[in-house]
Amino acid sequence: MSETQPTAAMADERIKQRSRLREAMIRPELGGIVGTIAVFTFFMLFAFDSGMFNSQGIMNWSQVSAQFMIIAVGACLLMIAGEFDLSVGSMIGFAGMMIAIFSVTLGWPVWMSILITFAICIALGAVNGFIVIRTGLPSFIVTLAFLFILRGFTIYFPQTIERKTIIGGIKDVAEGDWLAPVFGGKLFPGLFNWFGEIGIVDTFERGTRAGQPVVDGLPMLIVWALLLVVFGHVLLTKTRFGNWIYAAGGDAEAARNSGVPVARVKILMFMFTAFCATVFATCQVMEFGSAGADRGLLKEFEAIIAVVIGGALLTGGYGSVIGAALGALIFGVVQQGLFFAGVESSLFRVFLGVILLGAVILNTYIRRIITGEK
Amino acid sequence: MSETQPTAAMADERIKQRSRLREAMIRPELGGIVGTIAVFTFFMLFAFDSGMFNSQGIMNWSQVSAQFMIIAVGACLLMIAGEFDLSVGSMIGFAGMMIAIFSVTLGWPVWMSILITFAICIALGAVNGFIVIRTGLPSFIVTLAFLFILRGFTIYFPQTIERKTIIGGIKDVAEGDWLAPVFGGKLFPGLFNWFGEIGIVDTFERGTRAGQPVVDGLPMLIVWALLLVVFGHVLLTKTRFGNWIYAAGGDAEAARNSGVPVARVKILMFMFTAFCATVFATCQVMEFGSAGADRGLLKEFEAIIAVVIGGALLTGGYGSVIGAALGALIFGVVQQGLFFAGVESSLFRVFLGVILLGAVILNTYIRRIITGEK
Amino acid sequence: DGHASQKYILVSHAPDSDSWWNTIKNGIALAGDQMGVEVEYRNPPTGDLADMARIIEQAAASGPNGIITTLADYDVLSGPIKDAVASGVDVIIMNSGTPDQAREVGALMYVGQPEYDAGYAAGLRAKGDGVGSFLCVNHYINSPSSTQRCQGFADGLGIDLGNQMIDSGQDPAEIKNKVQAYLSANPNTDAVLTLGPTSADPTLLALDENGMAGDIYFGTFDLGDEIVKGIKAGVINWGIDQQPFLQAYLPVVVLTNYHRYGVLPGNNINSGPGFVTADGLEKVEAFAGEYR
Amino acid sequence: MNPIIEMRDIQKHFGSVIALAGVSVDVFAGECHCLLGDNGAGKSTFIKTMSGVHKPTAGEILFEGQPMNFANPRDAMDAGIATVHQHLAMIPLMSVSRNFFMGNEPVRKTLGIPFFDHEQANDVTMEEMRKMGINLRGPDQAVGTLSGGERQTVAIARAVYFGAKILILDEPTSALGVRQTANVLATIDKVRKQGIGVVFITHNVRHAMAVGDRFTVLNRGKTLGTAKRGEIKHEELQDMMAGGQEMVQLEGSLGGTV
Amino acid sequence: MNPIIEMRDIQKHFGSVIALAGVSVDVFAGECHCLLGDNGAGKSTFIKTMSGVHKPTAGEILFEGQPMNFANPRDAMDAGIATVHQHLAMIPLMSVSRNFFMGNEPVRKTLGIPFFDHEQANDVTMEEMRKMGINLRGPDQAVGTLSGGERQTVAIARAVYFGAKILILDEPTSALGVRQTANVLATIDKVRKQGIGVVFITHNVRHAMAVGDRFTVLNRGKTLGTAKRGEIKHEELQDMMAGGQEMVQLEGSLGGTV
Ligand SMILES: Nc1ncnc2c1ncn2[C@@H]1O[C@H](COP(=O)(O)OP(=O)(O)OP(=O)(O)O)[C@@H](O)[C@H]1O
Ligand SMILES: Nc1ncnc2c1ncn2[C@@H]1O[C@H](COP(=O)(O)OP(=O)(O)OP(=O)(O)O)[C@@H](O)[C@H]1O
Ligand SMILES: [Mg+2]
Ligand SMILES: [Mg+2]
Repeated sequence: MSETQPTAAMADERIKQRSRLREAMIRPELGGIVGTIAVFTFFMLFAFDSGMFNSQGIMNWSQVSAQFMIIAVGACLLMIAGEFDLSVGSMIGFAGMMIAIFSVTLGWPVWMSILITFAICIALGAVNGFIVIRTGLPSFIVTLAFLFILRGFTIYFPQTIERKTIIGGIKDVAEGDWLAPVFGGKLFPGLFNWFGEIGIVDTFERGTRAGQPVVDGLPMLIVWALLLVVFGHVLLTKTRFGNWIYAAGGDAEAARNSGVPVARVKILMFMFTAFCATVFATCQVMEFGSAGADRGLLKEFEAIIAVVIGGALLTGGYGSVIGAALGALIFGVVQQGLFFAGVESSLFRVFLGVILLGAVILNTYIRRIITGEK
Repeated sequence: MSETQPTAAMADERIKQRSRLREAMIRPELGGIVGTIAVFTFFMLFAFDSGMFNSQGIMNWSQVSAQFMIIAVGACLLMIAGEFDLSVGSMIGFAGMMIAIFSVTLGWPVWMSILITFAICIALGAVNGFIVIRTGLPSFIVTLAFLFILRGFTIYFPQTIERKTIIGGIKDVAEGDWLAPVFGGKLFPGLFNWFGEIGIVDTFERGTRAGQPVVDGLPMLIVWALLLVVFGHVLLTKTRFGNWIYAAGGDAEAARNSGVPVARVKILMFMFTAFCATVFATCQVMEFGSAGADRGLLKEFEAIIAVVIGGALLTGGYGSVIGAALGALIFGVVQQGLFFAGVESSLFRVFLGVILLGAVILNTYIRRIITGEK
Repeated sequence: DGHASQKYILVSHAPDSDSWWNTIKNGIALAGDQMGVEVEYRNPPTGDLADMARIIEQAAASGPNGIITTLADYDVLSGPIKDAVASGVDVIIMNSGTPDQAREVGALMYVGQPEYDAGYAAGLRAKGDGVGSFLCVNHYINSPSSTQRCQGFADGLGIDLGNQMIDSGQDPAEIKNKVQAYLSANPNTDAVLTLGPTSADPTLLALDENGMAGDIYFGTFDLGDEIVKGIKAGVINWGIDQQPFLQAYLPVVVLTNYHRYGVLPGNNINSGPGFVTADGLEKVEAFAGEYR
Repeated sequence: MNPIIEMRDIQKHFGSVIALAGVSVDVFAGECHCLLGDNGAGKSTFIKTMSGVHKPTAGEILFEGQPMNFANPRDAMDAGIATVHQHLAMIPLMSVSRNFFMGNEPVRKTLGIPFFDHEQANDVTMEEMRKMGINLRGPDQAVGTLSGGERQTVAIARAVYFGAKILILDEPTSALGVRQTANVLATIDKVRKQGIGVVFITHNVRHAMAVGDRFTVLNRGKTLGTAKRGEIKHEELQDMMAGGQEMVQLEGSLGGTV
Repeated sequence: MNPIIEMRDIQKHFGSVIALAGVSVDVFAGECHCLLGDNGAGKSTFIKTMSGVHKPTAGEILFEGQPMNFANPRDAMDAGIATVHQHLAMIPLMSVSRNFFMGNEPVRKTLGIPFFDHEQANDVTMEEMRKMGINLRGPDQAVGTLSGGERQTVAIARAVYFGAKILILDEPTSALGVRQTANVLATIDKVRKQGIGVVFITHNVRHAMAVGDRFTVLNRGKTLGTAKRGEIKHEELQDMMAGGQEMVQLEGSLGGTV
């Protein structure tokens, strides 16, 4: 038999031609890109002179979007790996509270409190993952249980230890700590000062800080968000582990048979999600100086929504980190933009629902074209 | 060829023997039954003299359980049909608010307000279902969008119309209405009076109602719960439509190929879930006389939890209404029982999470035995 | 001597993550210790008032000597409370509701701060200070008492509430940025009103960041660590202290003495509104979030 | 004699894919009509338009001489077309008897309400499965506990039981062992003798030759023609199924065994 | 010559089901060892213990003479066992090239970090698929857009590419058309000639006879014995696969066509 068999020219005449442009446009992020353009166009038209696009306004929605991004990256990778984490919000509350209890109540050094909290939370993420893997239960149920359990402890601990459910004073104890600024600090204050001087950034006109630039540095929150997005994107698309994430979510059985360590991948992703939640919590605690038992409520849904708006498939195996980041951006811009535009704030939820639905329908259409799903 | 081919004695020697007792015990409701027994035993031991099992106490947890049951029946059938409804809680708030706005603000007759609300809510359920069917999106996302949209309107309408988020005075306008007692009334007052006289039920000691029984009738809430459970159970197990529900949830494609009208079944189940939510809301509004924008928060999860504790499969195709009802009972008894037992209230969520996890693991084990899943 | 046999249950309407109610918990705990009675705190986990009605029924069924409860919604709660009273349980209304409603449900007395009135008083005070427009940062818009506070403030100022109340949600970063967004879209706003520590703490930071701290008129309901610091720093003009400690502590004391010795004050007790300003802050500072 | 069903120039497009580019086939009562062809030739798509799963993009369906337009599988079933799909239409979590009657539940009226007649369903299921040579533990055994071959047999038994006029089998033997395959072929033979028209899809020329009366070969969405039993030889059929390409070469090295 | 792999008295129980009740099989380099047997005989279970998916309940595995204990499929792959499972190990949402290298991703280090070498992966995929006679639109085409036969071919191409010492194929031809089947059989032949041991599972005696060097028949979790090519006739093998039962009767009515 000859080594190279004649190629079976597969079904050429049976496939209608598709334009190159259309081919090029069809990518998982397309929904996110279209949505982002639409949202910015909308607010440019209807809220341009509300201050939404001056330096302060930009910083405003950037920070909100950055928050969403941090948890969206974790949720995105986990969702692509075929699982869900409904305990993200409770984990945020729990992590913040742990840092506060360790540093304020127990008086440990802040850096130690932060590191131990990271260790505890990542371990809890691993427990989540371990239960899901071992019992084969849907992660919806397992993490729903953790949603309740963690929130319960977040209320119970400070209540019994400190007799309060908001613990403040973290800024005081964090003074001079080497790790705290990594989460709560701002980068390049000098640069922004200079921006203020040359007029790129506005300066305060009244109040205690008149003359200073309105934006006096790049908050670490945004830096973390960007770092996590880049990390997640590279991990997913450029490494072998990324291929395993897709495989684990696409078909765990098939992946396992092909030698992908599915259990390890999924548990690691649960841990990464917990890591992201803890970054979120630590940034928040360091910025606001207090931890409350009600922090992080409903954040799990917001993360999932951002990821889904960004084109990921709820059932796993498909999605992109860039898309999720754009989803978070859309989410943040819409939320803040409605305030700038002066829309009755109780309608925000209605808008959110409608945008979610619209984005998902668009994404589904795009995905069907890409994957040839039926 | 002979008509009756010799039977291929299938693999008898390859199946280890299983005891008859074990066969008999293994049913979908088993998890619910075991849970119910465990929960009652527990509270009998630890909260017996707290008033939990006097007539007033029984009425208390019965009413809470009945509430859960009403939404659990809808959620159960929908889940078996392979879908989810996360908008149940918002639907409850929305329905109550509609009734209040129609009857109090607009001054329409109460019966008309109730009927129109039912029509609107069932139509919204159909919209939910229609979007899920037409777009092929996961119901998680579609109903999550409705969760936000409905809650948004529930806050927005009374806010703009009445400038408050709670509308009261429904009891006054419901006076003499023929439909209101169907949701807010009580059955057999005479019987309970007699119970009071012969001492089965305690009587009030003082005040305007001294001498009357503390439980003065069977609330319609409980009647609705029982009716819906019976209806759901019969529908699911005794009718052809019930078989279609199982089939639609087990494998929609296969069911469709076998001639089951899957789209119709699913949309009807979304409508039935909306119906149950509206019954819940109407009973609540008629009993308490007011509608608030915060009614029904998180009820979607409580319904799903009850159903899952009751042994249904989150991914559809498997479950039982009786199980869901027992799940609701367990949930109600645990919730109120923890209060009776005097447990620190912030720990309630921790217990809830642990019970949920335990129940689901037990049920999974049982289901694997029944269905021979791998 | 049988004194420890009294048992009192306090039922609140707050979701269990709401930090302000912590002072209440501490108040009854302390009163319970001091009086030698058993006290319990109950609340609906999500803040659903219908669930709260069931908790009152449950509390009544468990046969305590008295129930201390809020009257967050008269329609929902009056039935269960009347039933409790009729079944022989003494009731004191605290925190929300009005003295009239308390009498109507058959309660012994009312201890608290009527929300609308408190808002109204704050509004009058702000009007005296020259405020003509404001932003009300509502972090629990679902609950009626929050709206009453904002509405009262607007009425006190003599202006329409309109769009000046925002649904801020509970995430601090979102609250902070929403406040900033509102203020930059409406730069002529004279005053900010927050409804408790949850919204006040991020608002403080927002004002600090956008440079309006100390410049814009800032009033808040309910105290907390950061609020006290804000008052001290002159960023917050006043905090309305309804003294939740008293709302929890006094009813226990009153009920215990009533049940032991049959003595009862002849009138309702208004625990607030008391305006906390930069003067005399030390005690407040020491116990904010715990007993203040 | 007129054909029971006549499919005229059926076309079916899925988005940019042309699955069927005009296929005509008819089926007579009592015959076994074999549909053969390469992977992706369009066989499954074709029988799905026949059984109401897909609507043809163009073309006409005549059922007993009347133009028909099946809106969904129910319509086709009601008209008398029973189908065993390639990817089984069985639901693993449901019991055998519920699966057996799925979409065709027997009903007994009590108080005017049509209840699912479980007793009859169970009896029929046990009986029919016994006839096919499968002893169930009980009618409430879940399909998920059956082996692939057993499931296939349930699907066929069900189709035979309800298959009024036309029985469509899409690659029923592909996953079956020798004994089960013989069983299925015997069943086809039996059904055909009862006057039912059978459409039998297979990749195995021998299986086709064993029971087929006529053979239609599809290739890339088009018919290569229909032949009667005896008119065509094994090798010719084989060549046609493979599109006539380079079979010689392969045959050579593998000794005519495919 | 020693066998590459020797499975001794393998047992496997799933809960109350005894899937394998002691099966011994060995595979030599350069031979094609056919595993035959009825549905549910335990063929898939057996090769899954061989490829590290299941741990045997009892029994011993010797790989190149050394006792081996595969903890998971990775171990087996690393030892040189490549498997094409009956239910394909392909992920529809992923591109062909990602699927091709799933679990075996080529890596290129940049700054010491091992990155997935997409370029190499794409090139290899296109080349290997071309060799198997499949022209892809591109390496990033999703597997979901391929036909069943094409997917099967990707799976086999992948296994061949990575199949260092042993290649296991579980019913690779069951869903394939004539041409694709011929292709797969030719591939088996080619692989065997390269000195790789092939384990080939099929229900089709002819396919087995075409490429097999030895034939092991399983029946209800036990071996009925192993025969060399030429030692056993087509009919005998057929009888054994069906458990020797009543084949005569069926054969009669269907003309020896199964
Ligand atoms: N729902 C669909 N959407 C898009 N393309 C489809 C759909 N169904 C089938 N196709 C395409 O139509 C063509 C014919 O598919 P079909 O399943 O009818 O082939 P077949 O002859 O049954 O093949 P096999 O022998 O492998 O079962 C294939 O190219 C397939 O990918
Ligand atoms: N994971 C599992 N859990 C329980 N039983 C199983 C499992 N896997 C296989 N079995 C059972 O073990 C037996 C052998 O199954 P196996 O899949 O090995 O058969 P096979 O020879 O491959 O059959 P086929 O030719 O139909 O593919 C069957 O009775 C099957 O139901
Ligand atoms: Mg096919
Ligand atoms: Mg097999």
